[in-house]
Amino acid sequence: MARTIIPFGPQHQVFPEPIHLKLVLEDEIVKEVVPALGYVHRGLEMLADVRDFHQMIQICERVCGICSTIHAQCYCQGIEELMGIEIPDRARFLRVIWAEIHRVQSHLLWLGLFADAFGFESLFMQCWKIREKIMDINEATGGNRVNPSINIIGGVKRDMNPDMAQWVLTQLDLVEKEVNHLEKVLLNDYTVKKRTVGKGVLTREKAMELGAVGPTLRGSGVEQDIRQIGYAAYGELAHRPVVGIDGDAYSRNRVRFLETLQAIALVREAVSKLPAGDISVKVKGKPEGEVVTRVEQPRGELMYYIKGNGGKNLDRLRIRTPTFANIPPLLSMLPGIELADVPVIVLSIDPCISCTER
Amino acid sequence: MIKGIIMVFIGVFVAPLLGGLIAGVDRRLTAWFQSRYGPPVWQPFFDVIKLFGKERMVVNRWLVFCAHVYITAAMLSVVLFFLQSDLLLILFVQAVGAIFLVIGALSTTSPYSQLGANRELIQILTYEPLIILAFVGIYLVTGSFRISEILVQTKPLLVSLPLLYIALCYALTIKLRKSPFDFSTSHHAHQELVKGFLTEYSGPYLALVEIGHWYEVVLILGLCSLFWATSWIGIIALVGVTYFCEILIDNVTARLTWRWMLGYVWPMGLAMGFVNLIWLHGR
Amino acid sequence: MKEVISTTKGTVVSKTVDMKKDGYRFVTMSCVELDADTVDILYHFDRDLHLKHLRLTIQKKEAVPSVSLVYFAAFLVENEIQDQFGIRFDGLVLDYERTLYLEKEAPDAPYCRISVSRDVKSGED
Amino acid sequence: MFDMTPNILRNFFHKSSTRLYPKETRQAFGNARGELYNEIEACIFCRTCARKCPSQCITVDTKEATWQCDPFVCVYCGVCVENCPKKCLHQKNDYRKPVTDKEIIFMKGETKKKKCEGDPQET
Repeated sequence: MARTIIPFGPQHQVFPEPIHLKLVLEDEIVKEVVPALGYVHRGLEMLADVRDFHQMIQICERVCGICSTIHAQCYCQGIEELMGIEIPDRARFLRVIWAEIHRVQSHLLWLGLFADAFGFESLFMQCWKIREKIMDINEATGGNRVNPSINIIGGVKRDMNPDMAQWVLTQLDLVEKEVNHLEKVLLNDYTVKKRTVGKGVLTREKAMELGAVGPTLRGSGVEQDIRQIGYAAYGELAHRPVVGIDGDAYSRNRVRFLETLQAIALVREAVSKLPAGDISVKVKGKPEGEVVTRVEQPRGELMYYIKGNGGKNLDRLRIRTPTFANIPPLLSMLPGIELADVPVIVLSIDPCISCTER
Repeated sequence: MIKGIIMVFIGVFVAPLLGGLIAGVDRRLTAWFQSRYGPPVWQPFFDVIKLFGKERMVVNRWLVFCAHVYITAAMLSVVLFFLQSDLLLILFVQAVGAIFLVIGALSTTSPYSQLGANRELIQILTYEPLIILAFVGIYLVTGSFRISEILVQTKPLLVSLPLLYIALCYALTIKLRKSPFDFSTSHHAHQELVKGFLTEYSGPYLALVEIGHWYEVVLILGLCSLFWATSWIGIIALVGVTYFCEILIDNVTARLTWRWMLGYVWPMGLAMGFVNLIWLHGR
Repeated sequence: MKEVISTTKGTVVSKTVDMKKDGYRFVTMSCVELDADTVDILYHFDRDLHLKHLRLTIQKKEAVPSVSLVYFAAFLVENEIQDQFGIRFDGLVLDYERTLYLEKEAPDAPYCRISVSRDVKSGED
Repeated sequence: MFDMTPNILRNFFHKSSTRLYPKETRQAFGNARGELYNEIEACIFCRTCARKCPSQCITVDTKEATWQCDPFVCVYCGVCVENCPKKCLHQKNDYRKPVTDKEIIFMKGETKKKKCEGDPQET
């Protein structure tokens, strides 16, 4: 067939969020890709001008619906650094617990969406069914399903009593059992492998050069994870980044699957090491100065640049989300592949478009 | 004569009802496999009724014509089947309908529709030889292409044509648009081509295509039933088990590509068919 | 923020090339409005979890040399700054002409507190 | 090839994971932050909730002694509840029922200048 231009998106069933890719095809082979953004731009960074810096926590949470707690955690961490606040140990561990619960949730969501991208409907439903348990944990511990809103400047809002922690662990055991049932399907199934192995290869060098982050980078064999810095309580917990080798969609899938299990293990460890004490400190004063702070989101490195001027509003809040960094690598992966593989490869970077555009 | 009229009646009116019911049961079973409740069994009928109520919007007149040819051909093939006519005739009438559906999709300028139509053509090219092969097998056993001759057999065909039956199941999977062969269009949200070659069919015309599909499902399941046509229990058991397996396969496989289908279904289907035929011949 | 290196318009590209040679990964750029006329552009780089920043202070009207030829990944964020702050980048590998997020009829610099107004006489802004 | 089979067969022979929602509901968690309501008798209309709210869904008129909240703007973060000096704002454990029309929760209390024990009016 001759040259065709396929408008892929902004409303396409495979995309959870609107992004437009103009695909130039020849015989179902992609020759060129031009992305277009701007369908869900909300100007959240600009809200820092009109809302005070405490209210921004809830707004930062809403940058992304899936990794909400981690956004708020990053923001609070930045403000605390600016104001020189040392948060209590218990709060640091609690932040890790909620962040890792969120990672499990986000990765399960992604595994489902990924399965959906290659038309594996029952696997998609299965992943989301398991995820529902995590949402229940969120609701029971944090108060809401998606945006638990537990981070505040100076610590966390809610405590986790031993009974609750035990309940969380038993729920996570169930989740782990079910996730383990999926291992064979996600990593071994003939049809899944057929659709993912060797698709959208991103070499190690290319990944570094194009600034890939998170599982996309680790899938290409680079051992980099912001958690290694040891922010919050990660310095006191045993973990090593999960690394893939081949840099294809299968490898990224494997990294995310293993990270799900790793996150469950991290929650267990954090609960067992949970120190006693306060969960927050009193905050006085206003932030002044500038700071760059980073955390590891399920999708990769999340960076906040915060500039305060000593008033109650911030001067500038800049959010660099992981998907923003992963779009250039995506563009390099697409040319030369079949149309049928486009959804799989686009999904393999775990695109979060409302994150990207903020 | 009266029997003939009854058969035509069954073919025209009962077959689509049966097809819709099968679609409803299919959805329900799929939902159970996925740990959901699923829609009511009557949902496919509600869907079609709703489609008939929609505005008539078409990009060109060809589409309207093609949708009508498709449903007529599908209906005719089912009627011929119930009249116990010639298998080859049924197949070619059905193929005309399928081809017209693709022509309709090709007549539009939508890239999704075009690509879907190309893929559908490849699918037709893949399953038609398998069905013909199955008919050849039937002919070798019974000595006729006429269904009335097949029905007088005393021994189920399945005993002598087991491998050809599996080959026919490949064709059934493709025709039912089930995973792993649901790439030209599918019932679930379609991840590559939106609605594939059905993209430009809309409203009442999509409803016609949907009803045509029900006819085709009945036809193909009818062909399957010929393999154990000696008793009613055999027919029901064979068709039931086959359809159940289809749903199961739909739920345990990902969607694959048309390149894979050409490289897998043809060799496998043809090899199984030929082995079966050689075995028949050597007996 | 430690390790901030100041640069000028003339040296920003060469310093970025140095960063690339040293094996740094491009993280992103941030644009910060200082007052009605000047903005800060910060370039963030990372190597082995260690951040390094370049700071470029410029007038809003000035065009900034693009680093997207050095780091392809910079094209997205440079287009974003073009959209949000109305600053022009010279030599972008893929220039959306301020339509990455915005429509043609949108205001010039929605993220500036004091928007740059369009100069009618010269036709272009 | 068919590695998913055990999983879906397990699903097939077990109870559905979904619920027929309006007919069947799950019991709310004790800690959940659901519907917001105000004990208007105790409210002093100090406007703390309105100021602290990140989504600015609460409007308070001190003079008229009215408190209103747009539940479709509210994000159920619970900041107002934590900051209420009189502890008269509460959140129930379950969510608001779905509705077809937008509505605003409007409450009118008594101005606190005159001390009286008249019944609060709710509309």
